[in-house]
Amino acid sequence: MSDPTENGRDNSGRFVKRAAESVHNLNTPSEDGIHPLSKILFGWTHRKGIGNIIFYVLMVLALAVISVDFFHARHEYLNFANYAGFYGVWGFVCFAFAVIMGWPLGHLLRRDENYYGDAGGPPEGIDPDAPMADDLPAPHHTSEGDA
Amino acid sequence: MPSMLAGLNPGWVLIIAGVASLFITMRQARQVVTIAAPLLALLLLVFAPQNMDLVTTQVLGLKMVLYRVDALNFIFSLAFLIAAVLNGIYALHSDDRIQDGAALFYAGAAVAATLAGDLMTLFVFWELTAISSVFLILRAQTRAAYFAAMRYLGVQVLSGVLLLNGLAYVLKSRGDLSLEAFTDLSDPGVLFIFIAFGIKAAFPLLHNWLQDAYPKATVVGSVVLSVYTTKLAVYALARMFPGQEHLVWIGAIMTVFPVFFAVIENDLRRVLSYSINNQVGFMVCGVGIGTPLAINGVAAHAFADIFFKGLLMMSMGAVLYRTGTVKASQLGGLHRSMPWTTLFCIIGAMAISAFPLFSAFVTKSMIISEVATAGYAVIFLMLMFASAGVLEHSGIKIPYYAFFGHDSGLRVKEAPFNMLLAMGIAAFLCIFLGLPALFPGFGHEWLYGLLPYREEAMGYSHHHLFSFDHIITQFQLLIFAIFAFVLLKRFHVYPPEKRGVILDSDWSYRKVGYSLVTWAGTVWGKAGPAMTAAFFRITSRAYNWIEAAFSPRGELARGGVLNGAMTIWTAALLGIVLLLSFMAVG
Amino acid sequence: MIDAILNAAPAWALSHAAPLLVMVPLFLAPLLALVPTGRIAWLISIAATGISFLFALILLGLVQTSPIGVVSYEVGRWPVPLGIELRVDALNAMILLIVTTIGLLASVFSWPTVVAEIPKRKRALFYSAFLVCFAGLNGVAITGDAFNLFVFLEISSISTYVLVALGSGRDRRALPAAFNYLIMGTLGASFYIIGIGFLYAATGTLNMYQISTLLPELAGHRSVQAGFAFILVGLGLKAAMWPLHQWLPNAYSYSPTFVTMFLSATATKVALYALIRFLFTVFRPDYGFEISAFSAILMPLGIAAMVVCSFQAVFQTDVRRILAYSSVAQVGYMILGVSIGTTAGLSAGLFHLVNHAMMKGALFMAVAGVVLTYQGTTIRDFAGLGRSAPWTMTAFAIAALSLIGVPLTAGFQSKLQLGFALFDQGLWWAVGLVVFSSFLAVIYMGRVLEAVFFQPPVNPRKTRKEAPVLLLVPLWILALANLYFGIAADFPLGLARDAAAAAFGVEAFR
Amino acid sequence: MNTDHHVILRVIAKMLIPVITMFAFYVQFHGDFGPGGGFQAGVIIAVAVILYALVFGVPAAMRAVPPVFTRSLAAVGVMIYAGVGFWAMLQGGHYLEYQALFHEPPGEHHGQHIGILGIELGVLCGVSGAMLTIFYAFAGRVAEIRDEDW
Repeated sequence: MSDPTENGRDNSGRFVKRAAESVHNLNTPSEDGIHPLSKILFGWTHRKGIGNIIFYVLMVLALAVISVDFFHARHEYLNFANYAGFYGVWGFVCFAFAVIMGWPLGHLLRRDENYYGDAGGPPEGIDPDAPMADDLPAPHHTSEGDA
Repeated sequence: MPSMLAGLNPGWVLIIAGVASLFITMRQARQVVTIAAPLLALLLLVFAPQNMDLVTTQVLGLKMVLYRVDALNFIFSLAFLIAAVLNGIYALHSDDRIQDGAALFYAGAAVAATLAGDLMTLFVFWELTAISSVFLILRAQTRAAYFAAMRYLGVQVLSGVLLLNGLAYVLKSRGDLSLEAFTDLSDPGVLFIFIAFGIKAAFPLLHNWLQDAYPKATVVGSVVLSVYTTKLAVYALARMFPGQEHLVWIGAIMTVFPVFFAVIENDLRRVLSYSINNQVGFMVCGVGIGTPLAINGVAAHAFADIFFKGLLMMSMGAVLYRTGTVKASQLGGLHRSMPWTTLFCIIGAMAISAFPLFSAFVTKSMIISEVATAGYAVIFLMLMFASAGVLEHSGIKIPYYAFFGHDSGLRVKEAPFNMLLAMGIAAFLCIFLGLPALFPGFGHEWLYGLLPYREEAMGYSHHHLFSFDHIITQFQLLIFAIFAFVLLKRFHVYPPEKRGVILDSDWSYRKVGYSLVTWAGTVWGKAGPAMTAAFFRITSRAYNWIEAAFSPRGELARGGVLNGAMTIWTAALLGIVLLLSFMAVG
Repeated sequence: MIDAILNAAPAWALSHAAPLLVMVPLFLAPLLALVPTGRIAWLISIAATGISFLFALILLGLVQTSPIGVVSYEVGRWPVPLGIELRVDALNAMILLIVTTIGLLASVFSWPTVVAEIPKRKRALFYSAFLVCFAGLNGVAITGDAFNLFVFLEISSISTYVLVALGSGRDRRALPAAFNYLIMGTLGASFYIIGIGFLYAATGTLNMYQISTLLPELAGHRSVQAGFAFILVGLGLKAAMWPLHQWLPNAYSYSPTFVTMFLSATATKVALYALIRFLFTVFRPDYGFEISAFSAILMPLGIAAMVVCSFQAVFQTDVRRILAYSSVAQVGYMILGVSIGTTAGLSAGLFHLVNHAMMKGALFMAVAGVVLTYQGTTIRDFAGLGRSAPWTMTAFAIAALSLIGVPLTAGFQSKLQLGFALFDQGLWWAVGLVVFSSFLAVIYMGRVLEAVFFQPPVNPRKTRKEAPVLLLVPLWILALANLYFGIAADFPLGLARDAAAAAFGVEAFR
Repeated sequence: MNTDHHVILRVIAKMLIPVITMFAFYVQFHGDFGPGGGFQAGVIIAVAVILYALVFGVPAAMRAVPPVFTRSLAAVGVMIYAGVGFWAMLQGGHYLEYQALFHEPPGEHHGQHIGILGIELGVLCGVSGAMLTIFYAFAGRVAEIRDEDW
């Protein structure tokens, strides 16, 4: 990249050029393959101890939204929904149940990837050189159409 | 608008464009067609007069209404057409005539089926969606996709055959094939139609073609597929079976069971396929309630779903396109290299999870509210469970495992610009549809204004939608569910993603059925040759006999017994006729 | 469209449509014997057939708008028992429309095939014979006089023998075929004229309508019955009713391709029309001898034709012979429909007649295109043509599917109607045989289509070469008509229903 | 050609042919109001030419009455016949309605007279032309098989 300041001295084009450059820089991944925009948008997720922060922030938020129920009565058609904390508790229980059921279900239902025998070689009449869905070696890296 | 254009069915425009683009070899021209045709169709639809039979024809004494717009099918076809535009943009990077043509044709057939004014027309385009969509799966050109496409085609054609069967019954008992809703499921014809619709809507145990086929389609293909077939079925159910109580239960079960499968599924496009199942469950449930507000909810939720599900599919497609895989176990940390995709995916995830200010919040709540109003306590709890489940698999699992979580070390390019553009527009719609009406007709009110029962929708919007209760309860549900995720992760109770396939109801025909066939084949292999030999002996003898009689060397060609003597035949025939005439009169 | 033509036509055209339809081509035919070159003759024959086509449309419109459904024209203004009456009702209006439409399409596409198959100095005469034949066929269909019908039948037949014999330039076997046809055709015509003699002896008139009004009192008369027998056999022979069809396969296989196309779509149809006219209008289907002829003669023969000739078609190796045997089988369908003896049956038979003209016309036209570009009519010659001549072969395939009776084609519609008519009379076994015969049609057309689309060309140097545009346009008109009338069958079905109603009952006829 | 044996034939034929032709025209015009007419007259004229061909040989006859002429004659005959019909039509009558030829009131028969004569003329031309064409076609045919192979 040539020195922008050299050409950018012209007072009319200067600002536009700077803006264009910054947009360009924002969309050009650095050497390590990390997109500059990602640093701005999601850089905070790499901070040390972010897990704890999220955990505690969520806990506080949860307590906050549920505490509302104790000061504010609802009038819903289904009576049980009016109990304080119903939505929160039900949401928590359901989520946890669905996830924890993943353990036994996983043992029960998970099979080898080639269980049905269709991940192997191609059948007759199909191009044997065509790539498998599973091991497409990022085939389009060199293709056109990259913005 | 000129009357000639008014009769032009938007679906047919897409079908013609689809056929045309099969033959357009120039890539730029085809790109223009794939974008311009849906836009033209959109214009035609928007300006089409409503509630009148625009194109009719008569086939074998059966009146077919080929094109009729009303409030219910308008919103569905509008969503289909907007989605067609987005799909066109999303597909711009690929130069594939068959894929472009099949996608347009498929979209067109779905729109034409939606705009059909009678069941026969619906059936015709119903079949066309099945036949055209299979190419989107086949174009992946893998062995797994080939078999999945064949299974998919089989199931879809089965649905068509059942539908046709039902139509024959209905035509006999009711005398017409109008779109008047059915009430009595005990009529065998109606039951056939119900099951036919059920297959396409992926009712429980009839659902597995969806998770089987969609993840194996091409990058663009699964985006296109996720839009049409199931929503067309939802439209058909809303049209023909509103208030059918069985649907409430079927829908509720549909929302619940995919949640468990989605948790353990490793293939993220397959997770989204389960998510389609789950969202369609909400709609089916709403159809079962059948009240105006519920039907509003169905239409609105289908509209919103097309875009947030499409958006999620697009983001996974982009990941597949860049990395070559969508296995959760192999992905992670992609936000470093694909921030835009990550951002759009998160927007889609928030929309599908029904965060306030996102689209599902303003659509799904109508259905759930009507369920509660109708007093279905268990159904209500199931839908709430499903809402938490949606958050789990689509809201958290998809973005977390693809873009965050454990860093897979993959450093790829950001998705192509056209993909980002399509995702951006879809993301815009996901947010726009969920916004409060800052001024009339803005945000969700725009969508509500298109619904079949506008006044009920507006009433709901004013009194309930953005009420404090509604928002706070939704936040309670969501925040506690997210908290549960964080908690489970923290204590390592969350099941890790593992490679492997998850058995589902397709196991019954892919494994048991296949084994049966193999077994039968072995038996046949032993008993067969003997029978075949006998059969061939008999047939060859028969063939020799027929050949001796009919072939150019045979008896008949030589003139039969009386060699070459057609004159004898003539005389004989004359004699017979004379004899008969004389005898008949006596 | 017919209304528009009626409005646009001048008064003289309306009042003289019936004689002009026949006389214009008959006047131009000798003129063609005088013109110097074949190309001019070709253009004149297009003009002549086109004019006849317009008059056929006018006549159809006049019949449809006429309160009694009949257009009558007394030649020379001689009153009926003395003079010849041209008499058009819904039945012959339909036949006239078919003959003139096919005639027009045939003469449009004929030029390239004539150039390839007919020696230069004979081309004008060839067209002359064609116009005579065309005029004769129209004359048969238009006249109301039984003897005049014989005259026109002979006019068309004799010119047909000539046309068939002219195929000798390509295949010498055309000469014996034409001679055989001549003997058989003359036999049929003689039988017919003998039958007319018997009727004349009994009734004292030659006008068909007058005969029909006089017959009820004479139904037990021996000479009426003898006349019936002779007419049935004579016209049956002309219509290629099994087993009197044996002139047809050779005549169709060896005549010039254009003649085959024209004859297959019109000649047997017109003879069948004459047969229907006698069976339903002159004689009445409630006479005892006719009922027994229907059930004991026509129905078994129709079914035998359907099955036997389909089997024979299965084993042929020459595409034109396959189609020729298939034609006899299709005549079997029509005879079967006629033999049911109800309006539904007759209209089904007539409907199949219309559709068969469309599909056989298209099939033989496509074959003509293949003969023109690739010289050869065996199935082996057709191998791989799907690639080298996709347009021709796609139209061929459409017409073939229609012949088989695939849904959404015209052939399906008429077989459906035939099935309904048979069911109404409880003849389910005949429906089964119709289906069986269609299955045989799948086999014999399937053999050709398989060769066309799935086999590699025998001669790999066969490059992409279509039939000329002049042939493709009429071919595709017929092929698309097969598709269009397969979906919207209202027009031909309405024609056939009106025609059946007109054939039945003296009231409708008068 | 050795013609010595046929002198009488040739002389007689030369005398007869004009008479035959004359008789043909008598039959033709007599046909208007008695037995006879165009068909018979046409046959008789053809007979005159055929006699000539039999006596003097087909090539000579073909020089005198060329095949092109006979063919055209046949065609013209048909056209004359049909033309009379069209003439009646042009005059506002039905096809072949003689009464309309000269717009006559009923009772007058000029049109009938001329009409039938015109028709008969057409028949004469047609029949004689066709007879001669057929005769030439058969007589002018060269055997494809040599005589000794019969």
